[in-house]
Amino acid sequence: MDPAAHPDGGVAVVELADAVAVLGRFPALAGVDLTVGRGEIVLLRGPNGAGKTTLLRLCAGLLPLARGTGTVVGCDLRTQREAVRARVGLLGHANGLYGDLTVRENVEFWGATVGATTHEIDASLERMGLAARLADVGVSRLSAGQKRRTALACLVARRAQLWLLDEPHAGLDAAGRDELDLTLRAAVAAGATVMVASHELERAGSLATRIVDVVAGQVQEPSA
Amino acid sequence: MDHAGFIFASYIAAFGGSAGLAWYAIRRGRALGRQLPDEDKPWI
Amino acid sequence: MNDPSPVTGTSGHVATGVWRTARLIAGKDLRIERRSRVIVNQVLPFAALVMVLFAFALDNDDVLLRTAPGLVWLGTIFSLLILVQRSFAVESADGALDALRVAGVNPAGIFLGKSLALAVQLVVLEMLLVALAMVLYQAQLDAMGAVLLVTTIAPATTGLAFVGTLYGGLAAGARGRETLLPLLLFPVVAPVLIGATRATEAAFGAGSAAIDEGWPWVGVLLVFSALFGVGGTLAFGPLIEE
Amino acid sequence: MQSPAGTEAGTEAGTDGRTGNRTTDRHTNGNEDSAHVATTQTPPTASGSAHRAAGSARAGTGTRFTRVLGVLTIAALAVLALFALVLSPPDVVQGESVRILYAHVGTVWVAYLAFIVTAVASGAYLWKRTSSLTWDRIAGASAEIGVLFMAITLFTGSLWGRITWGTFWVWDARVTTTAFLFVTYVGYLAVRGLGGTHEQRARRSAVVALLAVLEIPLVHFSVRLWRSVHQDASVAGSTDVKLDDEMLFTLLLGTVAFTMMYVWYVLHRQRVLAMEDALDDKGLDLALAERRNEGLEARDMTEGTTR
Repeated sequence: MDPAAHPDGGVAVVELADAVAVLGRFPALAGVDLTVGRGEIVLLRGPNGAGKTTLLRLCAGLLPLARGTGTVVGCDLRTQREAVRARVGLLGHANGLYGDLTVRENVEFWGATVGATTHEIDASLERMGLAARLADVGVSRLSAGQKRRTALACLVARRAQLWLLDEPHAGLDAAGRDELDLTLRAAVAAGATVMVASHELERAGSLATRIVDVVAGQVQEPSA
Repeated sequence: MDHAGFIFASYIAAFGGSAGLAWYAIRRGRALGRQLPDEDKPWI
Repeated sequence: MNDPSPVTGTSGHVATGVWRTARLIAGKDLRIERRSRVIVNQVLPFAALVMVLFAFALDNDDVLLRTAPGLVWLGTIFSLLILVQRSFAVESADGALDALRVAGVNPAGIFLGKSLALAVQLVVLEMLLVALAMVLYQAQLDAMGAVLLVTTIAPATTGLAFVGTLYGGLAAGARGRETLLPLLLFPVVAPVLIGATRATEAAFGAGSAAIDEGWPWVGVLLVFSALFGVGGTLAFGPLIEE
Repeated sequence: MQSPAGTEAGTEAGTDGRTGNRTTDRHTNGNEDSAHVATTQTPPTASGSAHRAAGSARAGTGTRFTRVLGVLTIAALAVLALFALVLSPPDVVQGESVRILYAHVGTVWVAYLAFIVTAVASGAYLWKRTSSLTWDRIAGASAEIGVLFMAITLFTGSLWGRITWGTFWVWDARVTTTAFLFVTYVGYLAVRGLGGTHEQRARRSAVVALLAVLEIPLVHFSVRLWRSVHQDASVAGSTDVKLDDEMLFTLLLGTVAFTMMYVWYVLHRQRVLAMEDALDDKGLDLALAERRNEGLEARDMTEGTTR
C-alpha cells in the first residue's frame, strides 16, 4: 500500500557534516552540519539568500558537494547523486506540471519515470484527496492550492522518500495553506520526511517538528 | 593599377579589421587590469 | 552511513531504460498535442498559408512546378521552428524540464522521446505540404516517385527532429531564445534542405530530373540523421545539465 | 583604516541591498574610481588583496613575449603590404587582382585554423583529465578572431570574384561552406553570451563547438554533390594562378603575418576573458562577505532584543 514506508526508523534520512556547496565561486553553504531523522518536518528559517534554497538543492542531489560529507536517503552525496535525485522530491517555485494534461495524467507521467504501478498512482491521488472530483480535470483549470497538491501527488507517485519544499506556502490563499499543511502531515504519517524552507514562520512553525536557523550559509539549532 | 578600388578595399578591411580587434583587446585588458589585483594575472 | 542502502528496501527504484523513457516522453508530448490542438489549429494552417504565399510571390505555373520540391521543404523548415518552440514551451511553462532533470530522468531518453514526438508531427506536416504542392502547383507523383518520396521523408524527418530537439533544448529557458534558435538551427539543417529538395525533385520529376538522381541524396540524409541522432543522444545531457 | 571602512560597507548593504554595490563595481574604469572601490567596498576579510589592487601599476594583458610578437606582427604586416601592393608583379592571367589574394589567403587560413583550435580546445575542456576554464577561454578567443577573419575573407573573396568571374558570389562548395561556417560560429558566440556560471557557459559552448565540427563536413559534402549534379563546379578551377617566386613569398608572408596576429590576439584576449571571469567572482566574493555581515548583524539584533 505505502511505497515509502520502510522498517528502518532509526536511520537518518539526511546526514550532512561540514557540507560546503559552491555556486560558481560563491560558497553559498559554508559548512553545514545537519541530521534529519525519518518522519521529521524540519523548518528551515532564515533571511533571503542565507542558503536555504541551496541547502534544499544540495539535498536533492542537484549540486556537487564541494567539501565535507553527506548522505541523503542512504546514498552518498559525492558518489551517488543520480540515486539521490531519483529518491527525493524537490518542489521549488514551479510545480513542474503539464497544464494541458489532467491531474491523473500528470501523476501517471511522473510515476512512470520510476515505473510506478496503476495501484500506486491511485494511492497517491487518494492520499492527496484528488481521486474523486479532480482526477480528470485539466491542470490549467486548478487553483494554486490544487496545483500544489497535484505536484505533491507526483512526488508520492515518484516514491519520493524525502520531500524538499521551497516556500510551498507562497502564492496560496488561506484555504490553500490549510490544505497544504494537511497534505504534509499526511505524507509524514505515511513515512516521508519533509524539509521546508519558508517565510511563513507562524504557519510553518506550527507544522514543523523542528526548527533550524540558516544564517550566512551555516545552520544553527535555536537554543531551546 | 587596374581595380585599385577593390584591391585597396580588401586591404583596408583586412588591416583595419585586425587593428580594430587588437585595439579592442588592449583597451578592454587595461580597463579590467586596473580593477583586479596582480594575483589574478598569472602572466605577470 | 554504515549501511549504504537501507532506505531503498524491497520497493527499490526501477531504473527505467532509455527506450521506456523515450516512449513515455513521446506519448506525453503527443497527448498534450491531442488535448491542446495547437499544432493542428495553428501550425498546419500556417504551413498551408506559406504554400499559398509562395504561389502569390512566384506567380507562374512553370516556375511553381519546378520549385515545388524546394517550397515543400522550406515550408517544413519554417514550421519546424514553430514546432520546436512549442515542444519546449510545454516543458518550461511550469518548470517541467527542471523537474525532469531533478527526477533523474535519463537525458538520452528525453532527447529521443521529444525527437520522436517531433518527428510524428513533422510527418503529418510534410504529408499536408506534399498534398498541397500536388494540388496548388500541379506536381506529379508516379509509383516509383512515391517510393522515393517516402524513402526521402523518413531520414529527412528524423534528421530535422534530432537537430530541432537538440538546439531547442539548448535554447529553452535562455533569454532571446526566439531569435537564437533560428540562428543555430538554420545553418545546421542546410544539408537536409539541399538533400531532401533534390531527392523530391527527382520524385516529382521536376525540372526533368530522373528518379535515379534522387537516391544518392537519400544517402546524405541517412548520414545526417545518424550523426545527429548519435551526437544528440550524447550531447543532450551536458547541454541541459546545470 | 581598512576595518572601519569595511564595516561601514556592510551596514550600508544591510539597508540598501548589494546589487547596487555590484553595479558601481562594474562601471568603474578610472584609477581613482578603482581606489574608491577598494577602500569603501572591501569587506574586512578581503582587505589585504584589495589594498594591492588599488596600488597595482601593472594594468593590461601584455608580457614581454606578446610585446615582441606584436611589434614583429606589425612589421610583418607592413612588409606584406609593401610586397603585395608594390613589389610583386601582376599575374599573367589575373592581372592586378591577384594582389587581393595575398590578404585573402592569409585570413582564410587563420579563420580555419581558429575554428580548429576552438574545436580542439572545446574537446580538451570536455575531457575530464584536461578540463580547465582556460581551454574554454582559448576556444572563445579563437572563435572571435575566427569570425572576424571569416567575414574579411568573404568580403575580399567576393571582390576578387567580381573581378575574376564577373560576379560577387558563386555557389561553389568551398565558398558556401565558408559562409555556413561563418554563420555557425556567430551562433557559437551567441551561445557563449547566454549567461549562467562559467562552467555552464563552458560546457554548453564546448558541446556546440563539437556539434559544429559534425555539421561542417556534411554541409561541404552536400553542397559539392549539389553543384556536381548541376555540372558547373569548375569555376574555381579555371583561373589557376601561375606563381613565381616573388608571388609565392608574398603569399607565405601573408599567411605568417596573419597567423602571428592570431596568436597575439588569442593570448591577449584569453587573459582579458580570464579577468572578466575573475571580476565576476570578485563581485560574488564581495556580495558573500556583505551578506554574511548582514546575517551576523541581523542575528545580533534579534538576540539583543530577545535577551
